[in-house]
Amino acid sequence: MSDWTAEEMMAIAAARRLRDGAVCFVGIGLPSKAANLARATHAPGCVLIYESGTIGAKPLNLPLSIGDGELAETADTVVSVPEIFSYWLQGGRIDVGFLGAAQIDRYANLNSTVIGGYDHPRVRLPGGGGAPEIAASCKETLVILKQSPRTFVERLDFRTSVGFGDGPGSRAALGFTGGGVSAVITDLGELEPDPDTCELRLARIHAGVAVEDVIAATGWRLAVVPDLEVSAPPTDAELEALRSLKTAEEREPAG
Amino acid sequence: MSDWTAEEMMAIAAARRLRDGAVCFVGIGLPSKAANLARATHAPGCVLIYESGTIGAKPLNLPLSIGDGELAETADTVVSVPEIFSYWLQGGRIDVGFLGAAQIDRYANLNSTVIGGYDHPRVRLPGGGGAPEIAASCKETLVILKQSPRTFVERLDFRTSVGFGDGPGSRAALGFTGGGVSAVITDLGELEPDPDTCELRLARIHAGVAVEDVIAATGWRLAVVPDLEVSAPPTDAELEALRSLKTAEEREPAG
Amino acid sequence: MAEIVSLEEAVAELVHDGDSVALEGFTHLIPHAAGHELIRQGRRDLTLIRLTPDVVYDQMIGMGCARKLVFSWGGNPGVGSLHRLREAVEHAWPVPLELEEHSHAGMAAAYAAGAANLPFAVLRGYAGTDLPQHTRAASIECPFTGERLAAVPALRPDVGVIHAQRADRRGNVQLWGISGVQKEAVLAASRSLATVEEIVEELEPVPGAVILPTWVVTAVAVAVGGAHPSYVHGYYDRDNGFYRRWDAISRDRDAFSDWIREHVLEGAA
Amino acid sequence: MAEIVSLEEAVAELVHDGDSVALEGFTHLIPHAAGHELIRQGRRDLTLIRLTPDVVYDQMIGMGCARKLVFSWGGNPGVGSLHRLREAVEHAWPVPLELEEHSHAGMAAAYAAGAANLPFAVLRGYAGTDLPQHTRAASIECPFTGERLAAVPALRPDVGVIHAQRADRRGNVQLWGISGVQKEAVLAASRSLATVEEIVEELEPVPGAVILPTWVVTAVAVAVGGAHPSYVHGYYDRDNGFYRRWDAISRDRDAFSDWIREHVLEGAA
Repeated sequence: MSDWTAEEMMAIAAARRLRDGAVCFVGIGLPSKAANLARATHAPGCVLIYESGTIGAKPLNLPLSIGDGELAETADTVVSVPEIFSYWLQGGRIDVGFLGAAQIDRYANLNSTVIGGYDHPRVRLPGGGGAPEIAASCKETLVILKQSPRTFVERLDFRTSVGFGDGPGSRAALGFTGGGVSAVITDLGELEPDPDTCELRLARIHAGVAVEDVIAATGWRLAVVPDLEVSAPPTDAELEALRSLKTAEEREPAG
Repeated sequence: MSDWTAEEMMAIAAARRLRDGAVCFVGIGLPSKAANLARATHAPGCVLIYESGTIGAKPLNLPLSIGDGELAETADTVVSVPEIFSYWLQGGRIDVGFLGAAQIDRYANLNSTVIGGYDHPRVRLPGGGGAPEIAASCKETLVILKQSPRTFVERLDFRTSVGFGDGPGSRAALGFTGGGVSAVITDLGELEPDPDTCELRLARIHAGVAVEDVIAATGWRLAVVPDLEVSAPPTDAELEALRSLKTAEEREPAG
Repeated sequence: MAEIVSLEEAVAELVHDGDSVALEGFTHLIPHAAGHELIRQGRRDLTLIRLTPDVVYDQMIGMGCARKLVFSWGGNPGVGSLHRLREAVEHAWPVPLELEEHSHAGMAAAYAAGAANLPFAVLRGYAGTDLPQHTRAASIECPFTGERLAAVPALRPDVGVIHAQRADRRGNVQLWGISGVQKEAVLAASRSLATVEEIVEELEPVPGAVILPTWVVTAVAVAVGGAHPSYVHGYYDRDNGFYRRWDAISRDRDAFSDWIREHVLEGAA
Repeated sequence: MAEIVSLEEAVAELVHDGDSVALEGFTHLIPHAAGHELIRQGRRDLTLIRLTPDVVYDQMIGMGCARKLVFSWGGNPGVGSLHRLREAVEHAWPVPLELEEHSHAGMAAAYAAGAANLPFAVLRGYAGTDLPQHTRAASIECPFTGERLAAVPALRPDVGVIHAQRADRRGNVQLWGISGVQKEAVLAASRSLATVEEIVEELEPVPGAVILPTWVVTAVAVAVGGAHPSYVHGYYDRDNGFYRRWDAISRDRDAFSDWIREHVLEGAA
């Protein structure tokens, strides 16, 4: 099973970023999949927090929604939604925030609100949900999304969540306590902010992907770090763990 | 047993002020005794809330402290102290606040902080505790304390809790949502605020007490309502209920 | 004291055209039955408030019950878009829908402020995003540190509607599992309705349970299965298949209207 | 992850002279054993924070551990005055004690703000009383309604100390019954210590229980009977006789000193 898809590589690369024991505020979908993959592989002690108020959830099945019953049943404790956002997220206790988005710009600002104008959008997206404050308050934030000129844009249609704002100094000026985006994991590679300019640069490329492809899939002139690394290909253990992550239904399909 | 003490009359007169079903925020001591007497007599449906977060406590024994275990065991629910003060008291859900004090003035402002100057007090009292916001936010507040020139003063040494402040309009100007003090029950009679001036007047006198005695026990020129009533003497049922209110220890003394 | 009445009576009594109404339940205990009763009674011009407008609000919006939506995340969880919501926003069908958009943290803080009878809530957020240009939010300065923080106006719905596991005969309501913002939605509202799976003699204590005393609830109505297709912890599971099927049903105006007629309007009250 | 250590180690490690320390527990679960360990280790110049300084703070203040007290009600519940506190305030014995006085509502809101990493809390109160002239409070205007409300600075103790029924071997702490402001005191503090009656394999869920995950607690120490003369719901009752006896003991400097020597200093660590 040494064959894998770009999506699998993306989930595995994201999972690798979570260190064991990290307290992780997880969005549903890819972030939740990557976080649960980390729990199933190198980070069994990772503490998963979902915005539904479940702290220390240990789902056996991949949750379909942010508030699946299994999250509450397996949690160390369940608190109210006002409390999870005030005492826990804003309280500055979360190591890693894990987000997706519809658009991202060079400063890792995110759009999950609208495509087109706000008042007459071409596409009305679900909106910010927990993302804006996750991006503001977590010690670091990981972003996971597929890379294309439509998603990696020169200019966001709407700034839903702040990465590095307008560049160096923006976060401090906004009074944000969290450190901002530490990495963007895509199906092509991994981007990290330049420590000086805060601009996202290609820091790691997935095996079998050409740098030109990544640059072509980016809506701004993507810089590449001098010492570009190639991500280690998925191990059999990682692929096996990823492929055995299933929703309760996938395990026993409902009638 | 038609004989009774002035203290008993005070507790009974206070208890009579609680209508059945009223939601009552209770301080420890005389207020708690009067509220539990009301529950034991005409107001079994009275909802008792203590600042320890116990909502709907139904103690069989008279609690010694605001946080006796029996209050939690018999409560409909127990919430945190921040919640009892924010969602429940400040939320404007409490019908009656029940307070004691060391000093009271003509506008029913209360002192439970210091006797003498604040920085070098003659007597350092416990302080406000829950009283200031009980007096601010309950729909009405009942005050119960023994009457003497030392407690009913022309000028408070410290204003801990606001009754009617400096007179008509004060509460509104302070943005208080509650109605203020509706009655002050003492060992001599019952005082009520003049609807126009907000000044406390003698509205009811306990059986066997002379108006002169009440005036002499008041540090300001106490006005008396034209149609002064005499409080109905305690019924046997009231006295029996009051005298059978006991702390757990009084029932079974510890070794 | 809460009155124990039928869902039909409760909705008729508590919710009027033009009211602001919060149906809360965070993925769990979503009051679908109450939403359907609002559709059957043809409420109009409602301001619908909810962190996560999902299928139940998609249905109410698609039937033209709402004039305005106050929300922080509007999607079909794990599936995709809310097509009725999108049509209302993108094409004003069947009626235009005004949006007041917040973040979850902002909505949660605004409910908590409402429950605490404060006019506003303070949080670290909104700054640096495009949200403040399109919603009700302000900046406020800490009087001690001079630090600037975000302020949002308190939420004070006319009616708060929740679904809970059970109530006792006096109308004390008990819910457990993921409790979301239901306590705040009820305490922040002027009137409140709790639909429940059952009425019991005594509320046995349950770990993690939230109790709403009868004297803070206006009405309690039994609605068995009243959260479906959402779930009720300890009673029934989430009907994930329905959420997926809703995607196809809600894409098409006619399919949507047919479904509502069959399952809500003709589906007995 | 919380370290499970002895009370002596925990106090030596976490609490330093000059720290601000909050020993919380609202009539229930008062961390007396931790207070006695602080006395044995001779801590000085502490800023002691607590809604209801009672016997445990009377003892620490009488032994000269504190430079300042932040509080909202200082008395011996159901008995009367705290004589050591009064001597410190009225006669600066054994050392002067600075007071920062609030109301319960103000302290509770200030802890909640600290736990939420906000610099201040907003409430309806303080206005019209003499408190603002003698404490840290300010007036703040609602940016939406123009209404004026009270603001108090957040409480952010260096150390939060609580007593709980039990913890598991990983250091997850569980407490139930009247839970007061203990969660807020731990979450608002930079470091925290939980003394517990026992360490168990698994934390069985209990109705109304508060869980503090091991990763928000710095240290857990077993202290059997560690809340006496206060009580521990489900373990032992309040020793009301002691509170009454304390009145006589604490009235007299020598009687107080003798009691401390016998029961705290010589009372094994």
